[in-house]
Order: sequence, then C-alpha cells, then structure tokens
Amino acid sequence: MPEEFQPRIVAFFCNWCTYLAADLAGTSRIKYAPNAEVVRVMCSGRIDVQFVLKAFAQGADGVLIGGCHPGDCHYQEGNYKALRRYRLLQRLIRQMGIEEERLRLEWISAAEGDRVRVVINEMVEALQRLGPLHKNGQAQERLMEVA
Amino acid sequence: MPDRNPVRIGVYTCHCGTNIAATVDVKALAEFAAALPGVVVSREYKYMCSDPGQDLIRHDIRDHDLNRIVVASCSPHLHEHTFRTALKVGGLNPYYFHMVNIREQASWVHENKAQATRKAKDLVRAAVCRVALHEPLERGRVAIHPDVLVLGGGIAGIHAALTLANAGKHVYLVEKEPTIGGHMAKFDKTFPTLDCAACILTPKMSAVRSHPNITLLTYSEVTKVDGYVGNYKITVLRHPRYIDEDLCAGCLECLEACVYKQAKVPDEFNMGLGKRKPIYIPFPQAVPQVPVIDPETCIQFKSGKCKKTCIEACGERHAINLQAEATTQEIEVGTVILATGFRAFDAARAPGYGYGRYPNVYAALEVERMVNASGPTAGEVILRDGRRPQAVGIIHCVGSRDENTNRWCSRVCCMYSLKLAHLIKEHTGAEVFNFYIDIRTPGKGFEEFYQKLLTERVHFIRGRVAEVTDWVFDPSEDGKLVIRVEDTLAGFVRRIPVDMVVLATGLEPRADAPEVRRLFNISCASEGFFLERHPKLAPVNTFTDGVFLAGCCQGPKDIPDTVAQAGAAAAEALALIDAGYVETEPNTARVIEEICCGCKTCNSMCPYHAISFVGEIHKSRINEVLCKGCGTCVAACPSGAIRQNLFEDDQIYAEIEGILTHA
Amino acid sequence: MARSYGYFPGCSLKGTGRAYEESLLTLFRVLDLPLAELDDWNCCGATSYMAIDETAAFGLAARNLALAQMAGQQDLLAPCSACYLVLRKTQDYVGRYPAIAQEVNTALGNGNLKILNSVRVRHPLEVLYMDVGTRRLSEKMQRTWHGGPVACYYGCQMVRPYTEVDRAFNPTRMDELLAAVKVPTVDYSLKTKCCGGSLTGTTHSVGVELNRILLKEAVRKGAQAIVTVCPLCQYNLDAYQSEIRRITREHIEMPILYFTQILGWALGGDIGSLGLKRAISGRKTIGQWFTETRVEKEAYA
Amino acid sequence: MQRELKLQREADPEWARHLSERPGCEGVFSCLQCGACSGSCPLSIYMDFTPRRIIALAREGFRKEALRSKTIWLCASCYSCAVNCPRQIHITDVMYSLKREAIQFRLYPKRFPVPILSQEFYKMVRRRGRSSEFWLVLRLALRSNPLMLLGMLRSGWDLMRTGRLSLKRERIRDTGPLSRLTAERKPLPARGLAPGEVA
Repeated sequence: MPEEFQPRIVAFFCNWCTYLAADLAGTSRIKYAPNAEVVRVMCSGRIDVQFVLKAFAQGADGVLIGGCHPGDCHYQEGNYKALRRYRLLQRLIRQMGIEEERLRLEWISAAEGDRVRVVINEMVEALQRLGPLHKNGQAQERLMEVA
Repeated sequence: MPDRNPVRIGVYTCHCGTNIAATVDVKALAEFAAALPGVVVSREYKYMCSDPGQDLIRHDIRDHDLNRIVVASCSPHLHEHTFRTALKVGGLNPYYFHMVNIREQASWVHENKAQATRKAKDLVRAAVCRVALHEPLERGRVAIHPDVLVLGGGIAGIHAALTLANAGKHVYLVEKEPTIGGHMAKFDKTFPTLDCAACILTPKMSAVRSHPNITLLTYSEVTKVDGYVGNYKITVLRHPRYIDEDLCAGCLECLEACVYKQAKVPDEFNMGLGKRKPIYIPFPQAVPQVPVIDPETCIQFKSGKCKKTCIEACGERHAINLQAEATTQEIEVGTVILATGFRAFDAARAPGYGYGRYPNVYAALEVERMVNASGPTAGEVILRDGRRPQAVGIIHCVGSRDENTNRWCSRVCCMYSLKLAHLIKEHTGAEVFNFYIDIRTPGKGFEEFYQKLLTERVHFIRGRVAEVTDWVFDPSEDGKLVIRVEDTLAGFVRRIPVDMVVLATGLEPRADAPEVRRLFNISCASEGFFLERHPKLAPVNTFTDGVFLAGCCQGPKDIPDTVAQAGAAAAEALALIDAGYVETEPNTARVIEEICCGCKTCNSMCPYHAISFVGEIHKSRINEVLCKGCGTCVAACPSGAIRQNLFEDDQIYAEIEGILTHA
Repeated sequence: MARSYGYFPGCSLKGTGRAYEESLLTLFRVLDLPLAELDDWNCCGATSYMAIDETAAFGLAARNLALAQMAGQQDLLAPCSACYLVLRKTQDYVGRYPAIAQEVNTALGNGNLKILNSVRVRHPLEVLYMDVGTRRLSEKMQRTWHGGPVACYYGCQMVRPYTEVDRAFNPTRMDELLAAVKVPTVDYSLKTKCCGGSLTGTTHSVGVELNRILLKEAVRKGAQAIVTVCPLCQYNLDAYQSEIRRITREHIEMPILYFTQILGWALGGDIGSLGLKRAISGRKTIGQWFTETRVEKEAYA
Repeated sequence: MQRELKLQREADPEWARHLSERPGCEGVFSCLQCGACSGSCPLSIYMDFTPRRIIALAREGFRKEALRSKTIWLCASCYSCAVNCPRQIHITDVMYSLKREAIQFRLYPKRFPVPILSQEFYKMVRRRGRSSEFWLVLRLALRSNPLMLLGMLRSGWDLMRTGRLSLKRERIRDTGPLSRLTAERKPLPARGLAPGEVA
C-alpha cells in the first residue's frame, strides 16, 4: 500500500494560552499527529502576514495560528488584531489559489490541552485530503512573488 | 549591537531520564545537530537542568569559546530561566540562547519514534538557524510598590494579610461580604482534631481589625485593574452599608430598635435556616463589628414610611446614613494575592436526591450551621418539624466525581462527612449511615479519625446512592425518607429508611471566578479554578507576574493546606517586595526612525499607550518602560520600521526556514 | 392554517393500544392540528430487535425516518414511548457512529431511501406542552373534571436517556398539562419507575410485581387513577389488576387512562371516540367520570 | 463444600477489549464500581448478578459468566442505570451487546422466554415489517412453555371483549430494505468458545 502523504504544518502559538495548552497536552500525555511544528510568539498579534506567506512559500502545506480566546488576551487585544489579519490572509490566499483550509485560526486556552490534539489531527486529515501544496503550480508562482 | 565574532553554537540534547530518550532517538538527534552550520559542540546528557548538565554548558563556553547555545529539552516555561542563568554564569549574554521543546511537543505527544525524532530534528534545526541571529540584550528593572492587595477575607486571605502585615508591609484586604471570616466562620468544629472553628478563627479576625498595617475594605469589590507587576492601580467599589464604619461603636442598639420586633428575613449566614432583621450583623463575632442595612427588606427603602427607630437609637453618633451611596476608591499596590475561595455545589443539581423536594434533605453547610452552638438551632440537630432524627444518611460525592456535574474529587467532603457523622451521632444518638464510593483520608490524623468513627459504630456503606424517595415499599418505611443503594461490599441492593438526609456537596469555582480571572489577566483550569503557574514548582504563582493564589480559588483544599498556601503566597509577595524591583523581559519593541514614515498605524495598536507620535520629527516612538512586548505593532507596521527584541522578523523567518528545510 | 405532523402509530396503537390512537386523533382534531399517518411505516424494532441485530434494528427505524423525510414532514410523532426512543436513538447513533450510518445507508440505499436526521422525532406530550402550551389548553377547556385525583405516570423510555420530552428526574409536564384543564394530580414518586415492559409476558411474576408496586403506591398517595403516555405501560397496569387482587388480596381497582383521553375529554372531544370503552379495569369509575358536563361560563354583569 | 475459585486463564481480556469497542460499550473500563446502576435498577433485585457486577465480570474478561447470567435478560431497557451513572456509561447498550452475543452463541438458559420472544419478534418483523401481538405471544408460548397460555386466557378474554385483540396479520408493502438489512447482519467473532458451544 502506498505511503500516506504527511503534510507539514507550521503552527504559530501565542506564549500565554495556546503554547501552554500544548504544554498541557504534553504533561497529560495526549497523543496527536507529529505533523505540526510550533513557532512560539509572545502574542498572536505578533504574527505578521508575511510569516504565513513565507511558511507557505517555504513548503508548508498548512499554517495554524493559535491564540487566546477573545477577551482573554494576555495583552488585552492582540488576538483581535490576529483575527483581522487572518481574515485578510484568507482572502489573499484564496486569490492566490490556495485552499482556505490550509490556514486555520484557533482560540485555545491554557486549559484546553485536548483541543490541541483535536485541531492538529483535524488539520492533518484535511490537508491529506487536499494533498501537497507544492503540487499547486499557480499558487507556487504567486507565493514566490509575495514572499 | 550585533557582535562580530563568527557564530559558534553549542547544542545540548536532554534525555530527561527516559521522558525524552524513550521516544526520541537522542543520539541520532545529537549527531544530526553536530552537522548543522555553525554548530561546534553537540552533546546529549541525562538531565541538562541538573548542575552537571549546566556545568557542561559553562565548561564548553570556556573550552570551545561558544557564543550561542541551544538546549533541546522541555518547555521553556519550565527551564528557559535556568539555562539563561547558566549562560550568564558561563560569561555569555543570556539571550544568546534558544530552547527547543522536544518533551511536551515531541516525546510526550507522539508514539512513533521515527516521526518524533524527525520532528525533534526539524525543531533543533530551526533553533540553530534562529540562535545564530540572536543579539545580546539587557533586562530592564521596575521598582515594586511595597503595598499588597489581598482579595478575599476567608481564612486564606486573613492569614496572608496577617503574614504580610506582620512583616511590616501595608495590606489592603478586600472582602465582598459585610464581614470577613468566609466559609470557615460557618463551621462548628474542624476535622480531624474537632477543635472549634470560631476559637481559632475569631482571634485572627480581630487581629486583622486591629492591625495597623491592614486596611480592611469589607462589602467591597475590585472593579478595575490597571498596570503590571510592581505597579498595579486597583479600583475598589464600596457598597453602601448605610452605617458609617468610623462613627459606629458596634453597640448594636439599632438592631434592638428596628421596627421589626421579630427577625423575619431568611438569614444568609445561617443558610436560610435562621432569621434576621433588615438591619443586622451577620454573626456575633463579625469583623468589623458594624451592622449593615439590607435595602431589599428595610421598610424605609421599600416604602419610605418608617419611624427610623434605628437612627433614634444611634442618637448623637449619627452613624446611620440612609442616603449613603456606593463609592469607589483607587489603591496602588505592587503585588496581589487572590484568595476568593469557592462555592458549595448546589444540591438541587443532583435531582435524584430530592433536595428542595423533600424538606428533610439538607446540604452539608446547612447541617454545619445546625450543629453549631451559635447557629439557628443552638446546636440542636432537628428536622423541619422539630423532631429529633433517629436515623440519618450522609451521601458522599454529591456533585463530585460525576460526568453529569463536576468531574473532580472535592477533597474535603469525605472528612467533613465523617466529622458531621460524629457530631450528629454525638448530638442526637441517631444511627448514622455514610454512603461513599471511596473514603479518601490522605492527611495527618485523617485515617485515625476514620478508624475512630468505625469504632463509634457509624455505618459505612460502599455504594453511590441511586435515589432518595418517599415511596413506601414496606410498612416500616412509612413517613421516612428511603435511600436506595447497592451495598457493593455486601453485594445486594438495600433500602434504608432514614429521617434526615445530608448531602455532602462538593466544592466548585465561584460564579464570579471568570470575571476575577479577566480582571487580573490570569488563566483558569478546565474546571474553572484559577490556574497555577506550575502544578508542582510554582503552585501559588500565576502566569501574570506579581499575582499569587491562596486557598480554594486554586482548587479544593482543607484549612491546613489553605493556610499553608496563604503563607506561601505571602512569602512570594514578600520576596518580590524586598527585592525592591522586578527585572523585565527585554523583548520590547523599538522604532527604527530612518525607516518610519510616520503613518501612525502603530499608535492605535498599543493597548498600553507606549507608542507616541513625535510631531517635530514626524515619526512614532515607543516608550520601552511601558512596552509589554506583545509585538502587535511590529506586525502592523506597513514599512517594517518597528522591530522586537528576541522576536526579530529575520529570527522568525530563520526559524520557519529551519523547520521546513527537508533534511 | 396549522402545519401538519407526521404520525408514526407503531404496532401497539393498532392493537392493544387502540384507545391511545383513538383519543390522540380526537384530541388533535379538537385542537385542529392535522396528523398525517406515515404511509407503509414499519415496526420500529422495539427493544427486542436490538437484542438480535443492531444494524437491522437501527435500519428498521431509519426506514421510517426516511419515509417521513420523503413525505416532507418536519416532525414525526411517536406516541409509543418505545417507538419514540428507538427512532430518537437511531438518529443519535447514526450521527455518532459513521460505521452504523454507512451500513444502514447501504441497506436502505438500494431502496433509494436515505436516512435524514432533519426529521424531528417527537412525543405528543412534548408537542402539546411546547407547540400548544398550557395556556391554550385552559382557554379551549370545555368540560370540568369531577373525577378524583390522578397519578401521572411517565414511565421510562420517554424521559430516558433523551430528555427532550421532559426531565429524566421528577418530570412534571404531564402534571402541568392536566393542571391546565383543572385535573388534580398527586405527587407520585414512582412516576418514572419501569413497568417491566414485555417482562409481564416473559418473566410474568416479576413483571406483575413491578406493576403491583406502581399501583399500590399510587393508591397510598391518594390517586384514584393512573394516567399514562405509552401503550405498554397502560396495558401492563390495566390488564393484571384482577390477577394482583387474586395474589395479594389487596383491593386495587383503578382506571388506567391515556393523557390524551383526559385532555380530549376536557377539550370537548366526542366522548364516544376516546376509546374509553377499551379499558379493562375501573370501567365503572370511567363511566362516572367521563360524562357530558360543560364548563359553566361565569355570566358577566 | 462448594469451592469458588477463578483462575486467570478462565478470563479473556481480549474479549473485554473487543466488547469495549462496540458502539455504546466504550465506557466499561471507566466504571467506578459505585453501584449507582444496580441501586437505580428496578430489576436488579431479581438478578443473579447486579448490573455493576456484570460490568465487573465483563471488563475482567469473564465472558461466559456474563453471557450466561439472567441479568441481561431481565434488563427491561428502562435506562435508569444510564442516567444515574457518574461515568455516563451506556449500561443498557452493554446489556444489549451481551444479549446479542448470548443469542448468537446460544449461551442462554433453555426455553428461557426472553431470548425466544426476541427471536420470534425478529423473524416476524423481518418477514412482514410489522408485529402482530396476538401471533407473537402465541409463538412465544409454543416455543417456551405452552402452559403459559392457560395463564393468559383471562387477559386474552379481557382484550377480546374490549376489542383490543387483533387477529389480523399486519404486513407492509415494501419489505425489500428489511431483508437487505438483515442480510447485512455480521456476526460477532467467536471468542473463547468452550467445546460444545456452537456459533
């Protein structure tokens, strides 16, 4: 049987909620797919549109953004800024011919260790259905232009 | 400023015993790292966080003159500080360091060793690429305001406040209720020693009142929190008591004088079992000794037609002011201790047990008041109709260990149920049945107390009660409450008729916990209790510096544990205060003026108003003291003129590249 | 124009439970709520089918759901508690276990029936409580009750494990509906205890004992009749009273009614078409209680 | 003296695992053994093992003990156990699953009416799409204990005179899907069958 496609996901997690949730998942020994690799930022508000495009350009099949629940941001409202940029990005990548499922924003609090498992596993499944991004020539060109 | 020497990186892979080594091939990882650009030394070791582990780093810095360090071990939230200190001691700027989390994010969450190792390699590669671009940074310092806010006047808050006050710090003790004392003030005896709660609590309460270093703000709530560790500005809302605390002498003649000759309002402190007047004092030893008027029930407030006999009685003192209104007060503190306590589970949420349906089904706190000599029944355990119960059933784990209500074990119910069993038997001589799933007595003298109860012939039936009903199956059950349960040890189902049922309700987070959490910017665990920074190593700290936890707001615990935790929280606060300052992380943002085009996009981004626009040079500027380092402005700057220490764009790009470069 | 409800009678309502169907139809007629019986419906599978073949059991129920869906019904009324539960449970499990959904679909697929969970399975009690409401019932009340107090018996499968119809513990909606038409009810602690279902047919003595307990406690609480929502409950409580009298020598003789009979009567439904004559026990009492007596309307001066 | 001793080789942990993977049976391993199920069960007082003990037997892999018990046949599916369970275990479904297995492997007391009723009911509905109470009871009696009919004369007569007894044999038009459904039926794997037990 053929080797199943293993998507690569770059995950930007905020330091105070989602990164801690991932830690909790660890201490609770919750098992999930090994396809997502985390870049820690202090706040989801730090996540630059360029980071996401760069990740796609560098060969990521999906990008996950994790922040605090609305109203819970450690820096009061950074996550709202993240939400705005996420919406912008969704439009942007659609125009570039990249499926929206490849970019996901999730509010995951420090208490929601299992949510990390659910989200990452879901995303891996979705990406396995979509297949590798580099197969998508048009998107590649566009990415090269912007990133 | 970036240093010119060529990058010489040392990579250290930790086994963490077998925590990492079991699922990640540490040898392969270390060899992989050794081959990465700029890596001079790559080692793996059992415990990097141990002294020998840290020495390893220091010696290599010296012998191999390393100028960058990467440690692949656990979460930076656990040991980043440890290793940065190691660098410092080794004579290297602590920010030439990056940590890779291959435990929480690899070995503990993946099963396939090959995949876990592959991921660990990616992460290490990313760190190596990133650390090469690190620059030396210095931590800033912020002076700490020596005053402390303690929120909640239960035993936890009281103990913390006294500890701090005795250490010469000024404490603001804010309590929602008209008196301090919390739940403990309601108890009669405390387990397992059975010493009287009042006798050990009330002296501490009066100590609070008389202590020169404590400002007691009862009947008050925190409504706003500004600032950060060292310099908090707290807004406190003070509800009107209608009696001036400074003028009142606590003679309580106003209570006597009230036009209500008989108390007729259900009394909150006695769980509604007793009655009080519209003007009342929660209980005789209340602190402060100042009555409070309840506008809901006071005739003057309802109709405006009252003889105001209370005001007459007060006479020359003029302590009573029915026009009084809520006031707000601003206080400045450097540290905060949250001791907001718990809420008892509402027994009506366990419908099978008939609370609220059958009058003689009681919640534990009601019985606590009943057995209390100064309670509504003067210590008599009686049914609603005044009869003495001949048989009493105590049902454990009500609202606890139950997927339908609360999952957790509330920790104190077993012991307080045993205590109540003992007291009820003592007061009434009734047959007492305990219905339990497990008896949990992990504490000093707890198991001994259990043994004592067994020899007192209190019945212990292992089985979770299915229902409490008045259905009469057999004439012997007429007029009784019947408890139906499987006696799982005897191995058959039993029907046990009793006169009184006591529900050992569990502990749960207060309804206002989410608001408090948001005010102080801390996290809650999934069940809603406040989340400590580390379950073992930082049990009273939160993820917000300068905010500490004490007592049941962090999770169910008994009095000794609460007091111990309160002391610990006070000590943590003292440690900060006496240091005089806190070091701030250097991950602040700065504007590169040459690039800034003065578009002001960033100005509105900052929630801390750290960014200002300098008119004369037509550029924005960031005040590093105010900047908290979230980086939102950095991402927002259209011309890329803002940069953030430790989270520079090129550092993050390097990290992304590192992750995605296929090995 | 009132919207119509899909109606799934189930096997019992065509046999032992006839009175239930008759009174239900009468009641919905006086409320002018049209009922559309599902064409070519099949047995829900009850409790027995599940004991042999799970997939088939779900499939049976699924076929009915599919029929209702194709008939364009939004609601499917299942008066029999067992039918209600099986249909409801099927939707739940088909939703929760893709494997089950798959098997059931392939089986039904060929008969080009697809399971669609858009149909809402409902019990008449809940429809009357939510869609009609107690206020409208008291407004439409035509006859005043001069019978004795009754015990509302909810049984098990209507309130457990799914709680859309009413609470699993101490449900009260039937009491409220009867109160709306001025019928006194007693606080009946056994209102959700099981009647034994088919046990009266299989392990007879046990089944009968369960019903003895239910009847005895109702008497102790001062009830002169028991009101049910399920054909099986009604049959068990109704059919074995003489036997219970013989065994226990306790004088127990009380009517076992359907809530639809009382409501239908109170709202002025044709007494002849409430299936009252189909009762086995307490026929005399029924004769005395269910008579032509109109609400005396107060004259306004 | 009767000796009561269980050897571990008599247990079948594999079967327990398999059971715990059937729909509705997932919870068995999280059982607290608190007895809330047995306490709330109206029939536990007639059972040879209380529901709690069935769960205990099942998850320890004592297959035959669980399948041969009267308990699973006395369960009237009233779901009290399920709503009372602090671990939200669908105990009723566990009972169903055990019934299915017991019937498939004939591990029930001979002439015991409950499984017979189920089988007769199953046959009737599969063939005709609906059940007809009269004929169902008749077949049940004939296969379990014909004397039963005598006891039923009274209630039979009552039903007759109140017009509640229908001799009509109900049947639906389109029985296609039903037969296909039953064709779908896939038997449970034969586990730990003792010699003489037929699958």
